[in-house]
Amino acid sequence: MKQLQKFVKLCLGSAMALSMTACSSGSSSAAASTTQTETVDAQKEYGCNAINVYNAGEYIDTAVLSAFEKQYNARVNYDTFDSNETMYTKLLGGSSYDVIVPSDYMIERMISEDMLQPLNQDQQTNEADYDPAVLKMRDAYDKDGKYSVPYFWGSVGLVYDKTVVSEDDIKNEGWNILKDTKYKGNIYYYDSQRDGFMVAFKALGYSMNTENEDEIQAAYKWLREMNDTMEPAYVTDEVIDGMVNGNKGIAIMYSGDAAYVLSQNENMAWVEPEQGTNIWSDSMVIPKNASCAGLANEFINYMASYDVQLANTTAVGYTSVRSDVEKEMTAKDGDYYENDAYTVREDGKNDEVFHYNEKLTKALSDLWNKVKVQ
Amino acid sequence: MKKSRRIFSSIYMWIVLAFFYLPIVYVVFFSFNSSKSLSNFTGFSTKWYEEMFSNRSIMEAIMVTVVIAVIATAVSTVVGTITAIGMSKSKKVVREFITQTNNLPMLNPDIVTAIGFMLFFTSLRISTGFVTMLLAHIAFCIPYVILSIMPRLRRLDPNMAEAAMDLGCTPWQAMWRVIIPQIKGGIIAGALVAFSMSFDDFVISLFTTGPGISNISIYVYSNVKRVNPTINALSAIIVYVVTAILIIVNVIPMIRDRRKGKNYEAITEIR
Amino acid sequence: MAKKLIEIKNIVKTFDKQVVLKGISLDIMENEFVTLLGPSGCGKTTLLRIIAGFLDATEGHVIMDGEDIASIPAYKRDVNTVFQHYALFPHLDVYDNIAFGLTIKKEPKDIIDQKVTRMISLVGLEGFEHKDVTLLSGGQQQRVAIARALVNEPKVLLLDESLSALDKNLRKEMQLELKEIQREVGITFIFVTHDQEEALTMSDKIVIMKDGDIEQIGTPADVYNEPINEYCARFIGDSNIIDGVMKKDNLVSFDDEDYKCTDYGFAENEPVDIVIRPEDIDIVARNRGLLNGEVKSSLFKGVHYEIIAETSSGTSKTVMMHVTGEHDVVNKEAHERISASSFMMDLEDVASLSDSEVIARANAQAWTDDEEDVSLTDISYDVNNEVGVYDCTIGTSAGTKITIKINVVKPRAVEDAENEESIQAFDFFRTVDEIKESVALDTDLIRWADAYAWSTEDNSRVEIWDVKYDFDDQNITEGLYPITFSTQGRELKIETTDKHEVGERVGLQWSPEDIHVMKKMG
Amino acid sequence: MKSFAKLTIPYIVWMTIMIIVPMLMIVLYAVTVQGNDVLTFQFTFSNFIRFFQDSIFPTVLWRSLTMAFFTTLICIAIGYPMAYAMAKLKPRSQAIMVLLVTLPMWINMLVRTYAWKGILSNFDLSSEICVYIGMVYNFLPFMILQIYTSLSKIDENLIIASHDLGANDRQTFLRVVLPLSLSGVISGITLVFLPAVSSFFIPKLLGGGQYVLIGNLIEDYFISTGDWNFGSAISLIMAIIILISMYVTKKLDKEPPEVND
Repeated sequence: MKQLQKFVKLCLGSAMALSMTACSSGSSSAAASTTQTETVDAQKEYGCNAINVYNAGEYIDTAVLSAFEKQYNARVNYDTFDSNETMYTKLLGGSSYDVIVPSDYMIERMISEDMLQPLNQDQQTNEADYDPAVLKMRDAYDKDGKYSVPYFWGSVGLVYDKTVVSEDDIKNEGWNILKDTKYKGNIYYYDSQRDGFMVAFKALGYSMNTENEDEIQAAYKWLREMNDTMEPAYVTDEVIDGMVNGNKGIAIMYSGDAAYVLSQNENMAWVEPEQGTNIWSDSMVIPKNASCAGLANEFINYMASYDVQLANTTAVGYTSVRSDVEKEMTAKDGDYYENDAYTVREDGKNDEVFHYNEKLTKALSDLWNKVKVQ
Repeated sequence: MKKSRRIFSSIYMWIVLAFFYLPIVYVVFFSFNSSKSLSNFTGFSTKWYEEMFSNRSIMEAIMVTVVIAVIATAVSTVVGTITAIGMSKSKKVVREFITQTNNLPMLNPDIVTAIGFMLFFTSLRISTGFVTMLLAHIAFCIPYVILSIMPRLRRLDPNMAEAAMDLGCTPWQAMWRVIIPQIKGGIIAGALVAFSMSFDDFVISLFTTGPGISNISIYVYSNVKRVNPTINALSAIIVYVVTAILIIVNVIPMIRDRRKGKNYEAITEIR
Repeated sequence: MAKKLIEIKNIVKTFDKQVVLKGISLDIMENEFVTLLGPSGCGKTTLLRIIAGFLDATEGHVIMDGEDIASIPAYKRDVNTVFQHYALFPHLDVYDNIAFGLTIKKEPKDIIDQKVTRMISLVGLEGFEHKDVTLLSGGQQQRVAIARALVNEPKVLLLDESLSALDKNLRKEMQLELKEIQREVGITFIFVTHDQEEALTMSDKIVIMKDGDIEQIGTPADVYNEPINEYCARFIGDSNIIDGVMKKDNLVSFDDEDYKCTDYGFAENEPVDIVIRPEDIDIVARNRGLLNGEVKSSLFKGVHYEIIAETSSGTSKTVMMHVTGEHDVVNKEAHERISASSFMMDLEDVASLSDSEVIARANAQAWTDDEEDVSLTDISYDVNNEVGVYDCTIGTSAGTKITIKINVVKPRAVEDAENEESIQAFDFFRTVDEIKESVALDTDLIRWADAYAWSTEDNSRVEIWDVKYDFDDQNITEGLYPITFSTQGRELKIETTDKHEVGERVGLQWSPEDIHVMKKMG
Repeated sequence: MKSFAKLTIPYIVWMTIMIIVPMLMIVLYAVTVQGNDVLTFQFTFSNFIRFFQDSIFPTVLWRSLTMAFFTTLICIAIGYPMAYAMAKLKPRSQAIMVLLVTLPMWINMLVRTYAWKGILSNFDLSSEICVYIGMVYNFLPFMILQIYTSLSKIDENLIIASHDLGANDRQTFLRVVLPLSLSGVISGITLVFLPAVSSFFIPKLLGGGQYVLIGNLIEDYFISTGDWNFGSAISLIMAIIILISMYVTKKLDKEPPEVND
């Protein structure tokens, strides 16, 4: 079996070599800006030279990976997931990753289930540059960043086509516009139990961390009604191109994707309803069973660095966790100047951070499947 | 009247074929589009091909697909052949047991077979990845190999091996020199089926793969959420390769037949 | 005489420019059992299919009851077919197969039931009504096929090689039964076969076909006794067919002898074919018959013996076999032995002489003390393309060697002008052991002597029919032995109830009316 | 030939480990409580009860079955005439036709489905129709080839015999050709219905997230929700229903239905 693995690695290696040469001509600024850094030999330094990274889809400028590989003479196997739950299940299924990028509540859960290993703080050098708001959120689930380094943060809101949806309706109805039959068949609903229910809870004026059975049932009913009357399309990352092309009038989106959509299609507008929303952050952690923790720590620090954060936020539109990057992006000549969706709302009085709650999660996952099954 | 019916039926056939080839032609056509769009052809360009060849994930997915298909085909063909030969000389109970058990993965929906593997590997704490995917592929390929060899073995004179041994062959020689040459067609057919099953597999691969290992199907599945014209290029290349291979395999013998002067009118006839 | 039912007028059928029927005309009467007889490819099945309506004739007409039926599709014709492999519908049982045609015609259920039941009893399948047809025996399937066709009450029943799939006993039985059924239902049967026995047994009229043409039409007795040519004679019954010359009316000659006959009307000295049926020849004492012969074989056929007698010999050539003692060469160091014989060969073959040819002709072999074969690797000879004696050395890689002579000669063939044949063979050398070990001595002798016979007419190869020698191969000793190779002479087949031993010299006798003289074919 | 019989031993071992044990694992998971270790499992029927208690799950199951049923029906409706037309061609043209029908099957199913996504994005079709198009597209070749094989195996003489016995073209088709090709239709049904019931990437890719089938549900419980026990129970229920329907179909094959015209 070892032999076989070796053989396969050899094969993959040759394919990689082939593609690397082509990659190096990539246009990314990140690749360019990191070339001045000295190269490190990962094998010598950390005893291993390959890491498996598991991140959400559409969440990176892949050029930064090749740059990292070059700089550390290492290999990054990069996989993506649809949702935190998919990621969690995949880990349960025996997949071993070195770096994963879950959301706040999932990190809370993984810490409580003893699935993560502490970071080597000596290797983490970027904390000082982080947005204090992000660090405050982090401390709620991971005091002082023992296990995690933030990656992106943002909120959930509505992207709507100004030429299709009246601004008044949005302002007046907030989340409830998703049940406005005027827009029947014209809706993208985000296919995630957490976000899906969050919208319903907030529309009904409840907390998204509720454990109250009546409130959960009420939210479920809200969703069923929405589902039965509105014929929404349940999507995940498809929503990005869908809204860039203006296929539907309204979409529930993460602020980062929304920022990208707004930058591509000027008919699109962003709103975070007054009823409140979910403020979230995604962070990088290292699972207990990581096989190359040393390099993983290095990778996390690399991903938190100025150049890389700049490249990533430019490419995908999510809000950087670094104050300096965020400032640059929203400055007059920045990519997201006057882009409503880029700056995360910090003063919404109904806004909440989601916390892991086993009972709630379980109830929601079942109910969510039932909602989608029209 | 007969003539009009023939015209009608050939029109019908071409419509059905058009249905089959529409998406294939479409994807090949748009693989040369200069923009990302899948509905507007804005100009000819090969940039998606360039991008595809420089995309490491795609190249690795192709590599994984081919390597797994080749190994799975080789192993399942050898094991399947040996087992089929063994079965032909086994007691009925054993033969029935193997046949029935082999039917399971073929009759079961892929997804059931797939989760079976997944539960099995996780319960044994085997971390999923290339090896687990390969094992799963071998496991679902072998029944097809056996299935395509068994009928040939059944048609074989049961005394064939005995005759060979009577003439001084060891059992192994009898197998190599007498049985295998006669079931060669079945073995080749089995190997082809195994290869295409493995090459095209998605569901079982999805559930048994691990970090960093994707085959073409998984890559396509996890990358179709955004408009991604490199997938058009990848699809187009698969179309080219499959078409070329099938033409080589099928048309060359036909041309050879034609040279021998058989049925000149056949090809023109479908029109 | 019966009424004319079907008139076939000048039917021509071509497939892809290939003419399969060349203008067939034939009248078929009501209630007649007609057999179309001929080898496969003669067009008989094509003709049948044209009558059935499965094929359209390229030219000509099929007239039934005075009406041209060319435009009537198969399913509307008053004609039904029993197919070669019966073509029973595997998804229907016996009853439903038979009822098929009636159901199609939407006859009332009770009528169908009545008719089918009658048919089932006609063909003797009572109790099999609801059996799966695929599980029936060949004979039973045959009966279902006949019943299925007859139940529609056709005017004509066509049978396409319908008995060929049955085994011999069943076929005999079905022949009688078919004839019986035909008599009972009283309709016309057109039967296609390549089996002359079937044709003779059942038919009222036999139509012998060849290459898309009718050769002869007649009653079984007519075609048997008076075949119009060699082809018909061969097709009907076992015959002795001899090349001869018609000297004048009532006198025919073959093998240099004249014989009386009752035929006349040929030109003087016209070459003809002569038929003498085996059962018409009697065996009498030597010199008492019309000609003498020697019994070459005698086979017991149950009621009679089938005897082959040779009345004149073929072409022959005698050669000498030089039998020598042991001449193995022993190589003690290598523990090997080698043996080979000198041989003679035709000058014409020198050019194509190869190592393996030398080994074969010399019967060279080498073996170890343990009787393991050793390959012969070292063969040297220097044979010029002219008559002479040459040395040849054959050896193994271990150095074991033997030298033999290759005697290149100009062959002297024996030519027999009468038979238009030549034969040649060479003297040869063999050891006692080689002769003793031979499994098929006649074949080996032909090979060793390189015996070959051919027709001087067209140079085609003629089989060596006989190898004669006068030694006991198991107790042969060194010396010279003559061996005669000969081709086949005139042989006559005789059917007689008396037993005669092989080698017996006998006289053969027949009466002038037993000879039937036919015109030479095309 | 005892020595050859021994050749099956390695595969019997492998088969037990790689086919039987995984199947047993599904059963085991289906009847145990979530979160158990394999060795300390706690037996329960709650997963099955949960499935049938909530109308949602049977609804999805029913939807998948009807979807597969109609897909199969459409495949027969389109595939039969196609196979029939093919079988009527000259032998060489038949070979080319078979090649043309087979060729798309060699191209990765996902790739072909993905291609449809592009085409369908140009039209405003309901997600249900899109899923049907994808399903029929993917499974039609199987149906055509099965029916074609059974049609081309029919002895030409049977058709001639039928004409001979007075049946016209239509009657011959209904009473001889159709009943004899039924076995091909049946095996076509097996090859279409079975994967159609459990298909999950076609609805996912072409259904725009609006069309959930039982396969998607299983995928969801295994891949994202992570409730493998319930997922196993769903799979088991599906597998049993499929086996039953296969059994019924096979029975149909034995007794071809009466054809009335």
